[in-house]
Amino acid sequence: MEAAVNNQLVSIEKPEIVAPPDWEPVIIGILCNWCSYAGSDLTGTSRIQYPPNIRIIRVPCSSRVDPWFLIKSLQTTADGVLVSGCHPGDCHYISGNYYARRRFLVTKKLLNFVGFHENRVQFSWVSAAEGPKFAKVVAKVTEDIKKLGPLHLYKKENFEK
Amino acid sequence: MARVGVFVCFCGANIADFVDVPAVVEEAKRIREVKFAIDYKYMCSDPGQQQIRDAIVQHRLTSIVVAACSPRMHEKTFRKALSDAGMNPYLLEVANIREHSSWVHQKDKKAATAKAADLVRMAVAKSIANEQLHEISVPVTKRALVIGGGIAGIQAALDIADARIPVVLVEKSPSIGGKMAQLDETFPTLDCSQCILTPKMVDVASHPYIELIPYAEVLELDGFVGNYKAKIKKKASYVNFKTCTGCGACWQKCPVKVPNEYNMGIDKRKAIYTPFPQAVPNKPVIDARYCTMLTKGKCGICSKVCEKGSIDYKMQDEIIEREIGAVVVATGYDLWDPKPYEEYGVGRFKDIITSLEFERMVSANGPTNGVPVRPSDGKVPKNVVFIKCIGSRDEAKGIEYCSKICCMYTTKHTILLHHKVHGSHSYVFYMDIRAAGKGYEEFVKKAQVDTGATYLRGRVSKIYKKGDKLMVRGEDAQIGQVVEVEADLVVLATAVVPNKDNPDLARLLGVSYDKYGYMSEAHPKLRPVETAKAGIFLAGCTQAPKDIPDTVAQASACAAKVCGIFAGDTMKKDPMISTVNKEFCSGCQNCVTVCPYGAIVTEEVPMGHGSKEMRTVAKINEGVCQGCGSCVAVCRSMAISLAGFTDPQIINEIVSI
Amino acid sequence: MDYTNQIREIASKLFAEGKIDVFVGYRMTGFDENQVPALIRDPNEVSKLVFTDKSVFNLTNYLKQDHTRNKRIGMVVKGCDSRALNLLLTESQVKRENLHIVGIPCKGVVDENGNKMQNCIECIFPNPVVFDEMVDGTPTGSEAPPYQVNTDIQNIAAMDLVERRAYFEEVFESCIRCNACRHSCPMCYCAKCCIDQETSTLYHGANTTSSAFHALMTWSLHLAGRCVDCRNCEKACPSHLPLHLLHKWNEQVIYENFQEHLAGVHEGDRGAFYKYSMKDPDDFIM
Amino acid sequence: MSVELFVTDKAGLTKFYEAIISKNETYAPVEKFGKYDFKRVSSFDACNPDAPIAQTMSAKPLFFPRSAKIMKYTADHSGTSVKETDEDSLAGKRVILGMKHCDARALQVLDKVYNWDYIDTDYQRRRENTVIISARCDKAETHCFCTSLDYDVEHSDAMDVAIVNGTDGKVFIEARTEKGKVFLKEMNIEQRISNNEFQVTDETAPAAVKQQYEAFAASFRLKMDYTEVNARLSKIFDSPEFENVSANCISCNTCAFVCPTCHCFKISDEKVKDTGVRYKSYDSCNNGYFTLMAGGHNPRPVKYRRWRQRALHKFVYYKERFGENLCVGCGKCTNSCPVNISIFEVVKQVSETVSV
Repeated sequence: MEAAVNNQLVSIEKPEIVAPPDWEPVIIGILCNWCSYAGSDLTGTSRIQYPPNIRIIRVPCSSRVDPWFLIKSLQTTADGVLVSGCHPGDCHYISGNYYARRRFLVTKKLLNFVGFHENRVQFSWVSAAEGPKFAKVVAKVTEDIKKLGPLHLYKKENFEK
Repeated sequence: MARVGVFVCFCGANIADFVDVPAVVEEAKRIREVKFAIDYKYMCSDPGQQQIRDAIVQHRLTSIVVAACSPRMHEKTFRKALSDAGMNPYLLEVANIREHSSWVHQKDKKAATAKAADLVRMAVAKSIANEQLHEISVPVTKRALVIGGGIAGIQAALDIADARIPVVLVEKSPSIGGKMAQLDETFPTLDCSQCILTPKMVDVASHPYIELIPYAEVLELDGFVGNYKAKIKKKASYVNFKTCTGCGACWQKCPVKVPNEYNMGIDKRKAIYTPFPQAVPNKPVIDARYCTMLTKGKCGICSKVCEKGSIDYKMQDEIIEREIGAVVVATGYDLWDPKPYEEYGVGRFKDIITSLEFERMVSANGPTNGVPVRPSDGKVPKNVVFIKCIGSRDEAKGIEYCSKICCMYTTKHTILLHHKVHGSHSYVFYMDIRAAGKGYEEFVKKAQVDTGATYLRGRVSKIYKKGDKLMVRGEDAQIGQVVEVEADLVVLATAVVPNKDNPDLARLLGVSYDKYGYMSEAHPKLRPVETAKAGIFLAGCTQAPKDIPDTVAQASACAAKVCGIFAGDTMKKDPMISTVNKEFCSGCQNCVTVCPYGAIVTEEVPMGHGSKEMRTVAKINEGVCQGCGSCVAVCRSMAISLAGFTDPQIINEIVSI
Repeated sequence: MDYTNQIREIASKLFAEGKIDVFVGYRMTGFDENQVPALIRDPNEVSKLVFTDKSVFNLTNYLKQDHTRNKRIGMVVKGCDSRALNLLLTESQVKRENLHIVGIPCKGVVDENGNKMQNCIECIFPNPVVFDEMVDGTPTGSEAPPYQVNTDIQNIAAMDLVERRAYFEEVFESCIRCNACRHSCPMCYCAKCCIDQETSTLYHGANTTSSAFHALMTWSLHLAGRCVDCRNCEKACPSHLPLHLLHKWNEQVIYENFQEHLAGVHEGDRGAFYKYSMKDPDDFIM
Repeated sequence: MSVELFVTDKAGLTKFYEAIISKNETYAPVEKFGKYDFKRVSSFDACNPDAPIAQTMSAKPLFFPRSAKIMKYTADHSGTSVKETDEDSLAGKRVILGMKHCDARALQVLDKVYNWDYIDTDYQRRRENTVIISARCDKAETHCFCTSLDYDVEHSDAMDVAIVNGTDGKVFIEARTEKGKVFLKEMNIEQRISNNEFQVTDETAPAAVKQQYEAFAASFRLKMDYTEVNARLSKIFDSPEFENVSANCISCNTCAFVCPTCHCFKISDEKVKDTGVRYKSYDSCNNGYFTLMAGGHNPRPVKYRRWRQRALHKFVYYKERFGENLCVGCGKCTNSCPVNISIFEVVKQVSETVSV
């Protein structure tokens, strides 16, 4: 499905929803404290630039991320979510990211099953040393979400944002 | 009703150049709960902190948001400021508007400002759900367990014991001393290894605060920092150490001869033996694999010659328990088996030996009385080829890392050869000479001059036999030619690998280990002696290859860490850990399954108020919990919450963007 | 499939031997051909028990009720029920010593129209995986067929994104948030369900499409790797929502990606989310 | 000749329905996942006014929505300000087709509570602006017991226009209320008569309608005198029988959510950023947390007490206060119950433990 029809940005899941001309996606980034948050700090200290759509939430470990954070994010404020943790084997808490990985896969597939584009929720492993990678990941996620268009997840019925 | 104070930092120009700081303050003031908002040039400076302290008092604030650099930078600073103003330090939230906004969106001030305002709003929302937290104190058992009686274990045990803290030192073999006891002289000073080690071994044995348990293994370690319980298996020695005087009559008369591990199998020992003459404790043990009395029920000579009647063939393994507050792991290293180097003829040619075999031969108390000999014919070698990096830095056959000590000990060996065999000549094949260390480079330079050894930079491609000599063919990269050296003896500087028991031990201790089997430190730079499991520390080659000075330094560092834990009667701990709401807990114990630290146990509570019926619920062990939150995410009933990262806090952040 | 006589015999025997306080089985409604669960406490009422292919409801649901807790229970289980029971045992919700499990070599049960239920057609474990005694002796155990992808799932997965979104939007819109699905599910035993812990931001109980989406998604993720496909939830849903789609999809994802067994087949197996493998798929992560 | 009673045939009725749908905001049963729910319809083909009672949700949500926004609020530095909610989408003039007489009757029962104490103006407006067109059932379903209850099913004025199937394919259309009369006029009944779509009835018509009712009344499986039940139930608050009859219940709440007379609700907020919405949504007394108080005390912690409350509220307390049973005998709860608990049977079983 083409997201942009006649230069109008529409929601890929609900083409009847058209984005306002100045629409900018909101992306929630949930980062683990020890690797990805440190990595994102390094991106900052290295002055590597990335798109400003991401809003970062710090958690101790990717295993702290309950799938319903993602659901709640999509349901309320976000057009997309990025969760990032330590590389497999590098978890500060030994095994947290392995548990998280399983949950993420199932959550992603389930959301896709009920009609959300698979790029709405994305995951990455970013170590504390991978400042440049973090910038790349954010740029990719932002670009993906921009292509997907706004996510009006039933929230229109409740709020005039 | 929450009263939040917001403090936005310019960070000089770092933030202010790319984020409209006053606009962020204005935006913050629009939030209902924000009762005070201000900006300042350097919030972390003392006047900046003073503003926070003043505002807390003046505006009766209930939580504080500082919008500045990363919380990883100054969270502690600002927490302290809160504390100083009489506020619970955990009511602070930091909005990271420098690393996450001003520094990464330098081309778009409008977007960076909007994002900074959002980050502040999120921090405010989170802080509203913050709770007052208090440091946790955990009682500690002031006794340390040191696993491994090599130089690392000895040093750690002595340092801890000198601080008048009881130490339990467990050693796998019959005597402490470890690899260092096998060495002849040590680089770069060439002191005699035994001379500097054995006094320390004796100190261990006689120290009133050290309980030495030789010939034993740790079977289990339960509990958490300050409160471990260790199960230790004392292997049956068949000799009553209490009555044995160490006279040596038994091993002198014992008829069974077996290869001597201490001398790398070059000579024989008896089935009842002390590993080496200076062993501590200097009491023999019976090697049950070989003793004919134990295997076939025939012999019994040692029992007959023992005047004290100390021999007990019916002795069983004994399991003892000790309560422990902290653990130092010092299990040391092994040497890599060079078998994969088939092209060198390893295994086929007797005159190719390892460096530790050479070390034993040149050792004054060694099997050849300090003179190196060819294993094939017992002749004293003249031309000796030393090949470095056997296994090290070799991804194809061995391991990727540099073993760190081989350059230095090979240099030492050339000197020892030079001293012991007149007219001898050393050839050293090397990749690089890595002599970083105090006095090391000088040592190498001096040795090269003094011994006149030939250093050939290049890999050996083949060794073959020519008569009774070995022909070593290799490349001299500096002249770019293939060279062949006629050798009487070839010494392989084999790589350092972790003790083969390391992975098993790491698992039972609950410590992670890397792909080679070295135990993993908590942080490679800043926490090199701690493990991720609180109260367990690493000394020596159990963590990575090290030379003796580094090992001793790390062992002393471990001792300092252990003494730190034991400095008070209780231990302070970060309060950001999980807690269980018993009312909601349904006792499914999924949290118990996923906890990487075994920090969750179960307890029985009444069904309801005053009910006699009991139900099982989870209970977090405060001392063990490290606050990862794995349990929180698998708790379907939302009965577990992680202080500092509770569901309301995170959801508040999500819905406030 | 009619095991009425055997079940009555077993129940009488258990009461006579004093092994149980309550026997959980099925009885006729008294007004039509359908059956209702029967909690028999009086040995004289054993004659009310029946078991036919109309014995649909998964009785393990009753193990979480007040009046069965800490009682000695005799219970009739089919294959799927026994898997639920296995999980409940693993998750320490029932005490094994309090249970006397009567296994049924199940040949499949039928819906209101008399058609064999779809989950029974696709069932791999018709015989109980945990039991104390079987009616009809120990199962002869024909080879279980390999895992079968649910046809409904295939149909939905074949739709394009927009169609799927529209389909599920109707599902979430038709949900009336009565939570009958949760209450009828034997695996939902929490002291207080997370979606009942209402605050203005966490969960909220209003019956909007959005909250139904939230509740159903959370619920199905909590059951991922734990759903035994008994379809109690669908039978309870007053809006007749196709709730099994969510569970079967998760089951399929878990089976394909983690090679995990179906829920409750092995004792001590808590399900896919409570363990991990180094070899789990990693390619979806940047 | 009655001006309120007309006769037509199936085709005439369909045309009448089509006309209603095209001219009015119309709600009718629409099928989704095998279950009918009342939805706004724009064509006759999309709906089924004859949807079977067992597969149809109550029309109650059109008056008492499953979730109603009761207010919006904004909380910022200037304090908390309450805003008007959206316009009530159910307040306009509208017509409901295919509502059964029991469902319609339920609204009359609910009127009592909504007009007592606090007057719910939203509910009232919705009631006033709605014309209910109801087709009388021809045959009772398995769990129906409306005729056993204390209201006149035959002459019920709960619907504004009643439609009764006669013999020989005749369909009688009768205005039961003033609103109904006005509505029929608005729907150009005169012109339909002159078009010969509708005929004015003769004096045999009332008898035909009565005959249909008698046949209907005779088809009931369940019959019981509820005046007697009311009296008996009022005496047995402490009956241990409640524990027995509720043993099967799995507290799933379905019965309350599908009941056309249940009207318990809870209040919940949803807040995003600084804007919030407050909802009033259905709740069920079978829910263990229904009576949980903020202090932690729960007066009905066990199932049978909640069950007793439900039964007694329906047949004792409401009757005492408002003179009506809080039950219309539609059988929706029994149809939806996953363990086939029949409220009729349960009440019968409990009440039989005492004599009058």
